[in-house]
Amino acid sequence: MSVLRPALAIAVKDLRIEWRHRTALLTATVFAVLVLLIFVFSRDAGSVSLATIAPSVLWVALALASLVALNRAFLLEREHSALDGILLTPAPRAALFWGKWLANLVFVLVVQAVAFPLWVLFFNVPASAALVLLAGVAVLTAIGFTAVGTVFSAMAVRTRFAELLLPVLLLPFMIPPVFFATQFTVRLLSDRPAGELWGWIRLLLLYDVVFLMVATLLFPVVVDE
Amino acid sequence: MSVLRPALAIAVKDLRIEWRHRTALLTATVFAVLVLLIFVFSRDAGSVSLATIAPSVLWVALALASLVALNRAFLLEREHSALDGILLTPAPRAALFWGKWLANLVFVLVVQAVAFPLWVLFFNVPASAALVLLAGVAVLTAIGFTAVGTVFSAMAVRTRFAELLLPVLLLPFMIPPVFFATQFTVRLLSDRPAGELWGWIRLLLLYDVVFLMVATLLFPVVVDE
Amino acid sequence: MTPDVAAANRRIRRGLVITAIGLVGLAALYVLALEYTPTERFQGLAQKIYYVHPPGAYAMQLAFTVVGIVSALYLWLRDERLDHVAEASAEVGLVFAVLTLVTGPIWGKPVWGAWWTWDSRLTFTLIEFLLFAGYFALRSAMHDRFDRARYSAVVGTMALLLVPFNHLTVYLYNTTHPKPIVMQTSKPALPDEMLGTFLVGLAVFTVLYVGFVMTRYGIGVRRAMQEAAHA
Amino acid sequence: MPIPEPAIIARGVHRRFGAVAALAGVDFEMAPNEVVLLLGPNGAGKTTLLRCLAGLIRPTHGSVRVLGHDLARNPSARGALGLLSHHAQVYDDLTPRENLQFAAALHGITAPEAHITRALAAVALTDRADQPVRGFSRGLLQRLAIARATLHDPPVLLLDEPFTGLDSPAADALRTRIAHERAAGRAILCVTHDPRELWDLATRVVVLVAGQVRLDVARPANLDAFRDDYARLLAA
Amino acid sequence: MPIPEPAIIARGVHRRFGAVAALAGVDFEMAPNEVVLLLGPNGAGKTTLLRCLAGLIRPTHGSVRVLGHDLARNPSARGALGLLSHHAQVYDDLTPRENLQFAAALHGITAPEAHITRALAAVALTDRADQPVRGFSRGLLQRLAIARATLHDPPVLLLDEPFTGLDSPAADALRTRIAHERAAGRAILCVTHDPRELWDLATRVVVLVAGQVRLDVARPANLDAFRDDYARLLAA
Ligand code: HEM
Ligand SMILES: Nc1ncnc2c1ncn2[C@@H]1O[C@H](COP(=O)(O)OP(=O)(O)OP(=O)(O)O)[C@@H](O)[C@H]1O
Ligand SMILES: Nc1ncnc2c1ncn2[C@@H]1O[C@H](COP(=O)(O)OP(=O)(O)OP(=O)(O)O)[C@@H](O)[C@H]1O
Ligand SMILES: [Mg+2]
Ligand SMILES: [Mg+2]
Repeated sequence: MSVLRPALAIAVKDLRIEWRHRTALLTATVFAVLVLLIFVFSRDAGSVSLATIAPSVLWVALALASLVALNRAFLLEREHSALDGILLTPAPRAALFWGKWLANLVFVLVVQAVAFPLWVLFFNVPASAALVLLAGVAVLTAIGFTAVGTVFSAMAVRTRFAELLLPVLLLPFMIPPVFFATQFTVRLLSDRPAGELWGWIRLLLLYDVVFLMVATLLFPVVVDE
Repeated sequence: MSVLRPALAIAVKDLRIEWRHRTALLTATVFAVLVLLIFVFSRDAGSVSLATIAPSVLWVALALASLVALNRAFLLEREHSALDGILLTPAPRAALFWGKWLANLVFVLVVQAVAFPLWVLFFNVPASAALVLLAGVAVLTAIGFTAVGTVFSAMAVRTRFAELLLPVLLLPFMIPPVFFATQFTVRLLSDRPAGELWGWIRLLLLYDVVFLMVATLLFPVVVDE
Repeated sequence: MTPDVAAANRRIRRGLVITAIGLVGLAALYVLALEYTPTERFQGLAQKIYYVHPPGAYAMQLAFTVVGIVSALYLWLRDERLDHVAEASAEVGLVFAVLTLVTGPIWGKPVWGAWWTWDSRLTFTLIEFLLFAGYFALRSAMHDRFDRARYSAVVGTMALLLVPFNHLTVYLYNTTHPKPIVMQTSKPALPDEMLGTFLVGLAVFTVLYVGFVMTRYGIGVRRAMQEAAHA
Repeated sequence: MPIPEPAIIARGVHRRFGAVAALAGVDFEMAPNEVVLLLGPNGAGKTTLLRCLAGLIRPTHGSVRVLGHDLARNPSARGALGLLSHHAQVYDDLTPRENLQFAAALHGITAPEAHITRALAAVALTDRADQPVRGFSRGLLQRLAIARATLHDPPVLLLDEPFTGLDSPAADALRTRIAHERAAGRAILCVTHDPRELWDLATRVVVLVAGQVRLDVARPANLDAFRDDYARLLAA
Repeated sequence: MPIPEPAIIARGVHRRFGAVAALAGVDFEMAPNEVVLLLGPNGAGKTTLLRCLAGLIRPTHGSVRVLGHDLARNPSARGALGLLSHHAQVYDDLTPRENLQFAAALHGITAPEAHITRALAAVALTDRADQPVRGFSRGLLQRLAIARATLHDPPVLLLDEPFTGLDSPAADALRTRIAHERAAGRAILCVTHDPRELWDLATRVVVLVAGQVRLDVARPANLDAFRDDYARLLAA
């Protein structure tokens, strides 16, 4: 049986459910914004200027928000053990991964699409062409996060601690991309030569490629017994 | 029927379930540490010194960890709708609140007890008597967080995606105490006169008193339909 | 007692023997370090930690690498023994990680005047440590033996692949930590006695690692056997 | 028929969920020592009625009383009632014994141990009493739910499809149990889709259709005759 | 009795959960156009056996085949099987129609609409077809589960207590459905605690006790006689 059709069916199903009451979407976005805010407030205005923490805040906020978003992915497969329903069909396991991953990616991108401009606003980042590049980097991180996250959330959901376990498993995997992205951002905002920037993008790309491949390979092991 | 006995029964039950496999506790603490880490890596070592972000990081990390901790509180009432089982007994609603709150407080305090020393270690905070004061402040914040959080997690659990909804409800309420605590910390570490510190503690106390009262009053409304 | 359980017990005993040898070696190492190795000029006695601390770090690396490889193999061969090895090695690795993370700061305080620096190797250990803390959280959360084996194998494999990225991260994140001396291509800058003692340290910790893992492996197998026999 | 000192009263009970009117004016009374079979098609409102009576949800209009109390407003009187619902209301991570100990504490049962041991024996869970509930089979879970719901010997029992998933020995045990409760003058309201399960013990039969009581009669003598009438009633 | 081209084969199937041996050496075969009643006390391993056959869990030892395939290893053959489990396997936030559309897509059913409409009508859910499943009553959910499990008309059907929560019209409809499937030469394995539910349609009765097959006979003529034997078997 082809992979594409069931994969799309799964992604569409996820997004449709999400769209129906947007709980998770709303939550993840508000969450991102609140994290931005909590930083603004929890910093010592005297000694720390907004500009200096802006990059960190952006990436921590986006990382944590993606965490929230990914939690959702397999929770909705849990009620009435709907996942069994999928596993009982001839749809290939790869389709399940690609479908879930696609839905997660879209989801995280939407959250980013809201959070990113707000970050620009709150931290009055000079609006410039550079921001487009930054948005591109955000997409790269999202791809990596969701690839790993899709595998882990499929595991975590089988336990009673899904919402606790997922962050703990996923965060260590988020550190490298977050670091690369921050370094990139810092250099971008203090407009360094393109050469310096490119290096960090390459690292992000490498990360994405590696973990997309690994995730695709390992996912079937997780869902099939 | 007395409040104390059922309240204790509920708290003991919660803690016993947690203790059975310490997964939740373990993950919550690891989560706190990982949040500390992701900050360190998302900062630009060049422009931002660790000392400057140390206070913010501490309180954001503790806030997020409490969030995770609170999530589990009512999740375990959901499977087999055990909450109905409690509501069907003559145990007063207040007992349910106090029991849940107590369990949550203990849980959060344990997490803090691990995360706090690590923060001192990682951020090279000069070990001094001041730290005892800081620990005291941490307890104050925990009291406030858990009071509000207990009410909200009771609400959230009635919805799908409780684990996603809770953060959105709770984070706004976390901003004031986090703000007070950070301001306190900053002044404490740059050892300002006690007078300046005391003001922030008073605010925290005020917050705790107000929200403990409000929570106790509103909780029955939440659980009873 | 089923033959398997007997075999497991035998393995445990063998593991304990090797561990004992390792411990003797450790004692010897310290005699060597304190008696026959010159005290480092600037650091004084603090530098003696040098003979447990880097080896500890090395043993941790070894342990977690083994977990990764064994996990990958499990996914391929689906042999339950591999899962027991992974579990054992991960647990032992955590112990050595703690050793490094404890001795490191103890050393750091006198040498750098700070308990902790965000030096690459320190941080790397810390991340690995947390990664495997998560690995154990997952293990403890799984109820079905087979699911547990499969899931932890997946995490173990992915952790192995994360290692290079973590290395990149922590190294790019500017380092204040002394560059490795022993690993340098040029002739080691250490006096030969120090180097000698250092290498003995590595050997001793390798033996300890093997001993621990064997013992823990035996225990794990026996537990599984008894669980099976129970029903 | 006017009933002396009713155990349950429902007057003009309406309950809607969004667009759906689950209950559309239910009037219903029952006395102690009655065993009422509550029948009705899927979605008729049986479970909703039970949840209203138990005070877990409030009627949109109308009033409910259990032994004279509105349990939604007056929690302290809830000890008078036991509800066996579609859900087991237990914790997967605790053992049956621990679950019952917890329930006992909330019900303020003093010296519960002997009591609990008896309750576990009554549902033949003694040998599983100290294994965590997680992974229990459906029937084992249902047995635990029965023990949990009846632990405090309430004078009023609401049973929602209590025979679900029970094997025949367990089902027989439950019937005997209900016979005793009835003899002890308890009021028992039992939802079922198969009247055969409890026909001989029932004193009355009530049929709920589309949120309204369509039939409320003393238990007919002839089961088969009744089943034909019932089928015709639903067909209409 | 040797059976031509069996639909299901289980050979020496063991399955253990931690300390519990749910299945302890099950040998079982069934041919197409058989309707087998699978009986057994709570915790006997019936659900576990069905899940093993469906390839949702793997036996600790032993092998299972459905139409010659081990479904755990060979997902592409899973279309041959329909499993109605204790859980509905649907999404609360979708309507019944959407749930079936999703299932149809995964089964690769082409032009599913007419098919789905028929499936919904078969379980009398047409009027609820476009309301979200959240808040469905137990019986309504069970009907949807039936439609979901049989949507792709699999040649092999595993039904785990399929009559749970169904009102009498729905139960009759299910029986008629099973009669048709049987006529169409499908293999049907049905777990139940009340043999009356499907006695007339059954061709064989298998009793599982403590994870082993204790009885495997052609369906006896006399139900009551059998129930006595069965009771005696369990008592032993
Ligand atoms: C966890 C906190 C750690 C602290 C506080 C720490 C501290 C130190 C100190 C003070 C030295 C002596 C440097 C000198 O010779 O002046 C040292 C050496 C060394 N450390 Fe660490 N360390 C830590 C973790 C690690 C880790 C995780 C590794 C390995 C992955 C490591 C590997 C080494 C090695 C190989 C040496 C010897 C090479 C040299 O002398 O430069 N350390 N460490
Ligand atoms: N929480 C809810 N949200 C929305 N609708 C609900 C909810 N609970 C019940 N309903 C609707 O109310 C009606 C009655 O439901 P109820 O569960 O009382 O039926 P029932 O008689 O118990 O049916 P069954 O025999 O299938 O258990 C149904 O149409 C159901 O869909
Ligand atoms: N996931 C699991 N974890 C632990 N034990 C399990 C699990 N699933 C089943 N068991 C155990 O295996 C045995 C068989 O369970 P199963 O559900 O197959 O019984 P069953 O015959 O379906 O019972 P019922 O008639 O009550 O549905 C039971 O003792 C049960 O506790
Ligand atoms: Mg119902
Ligand atoms: Mg079953």
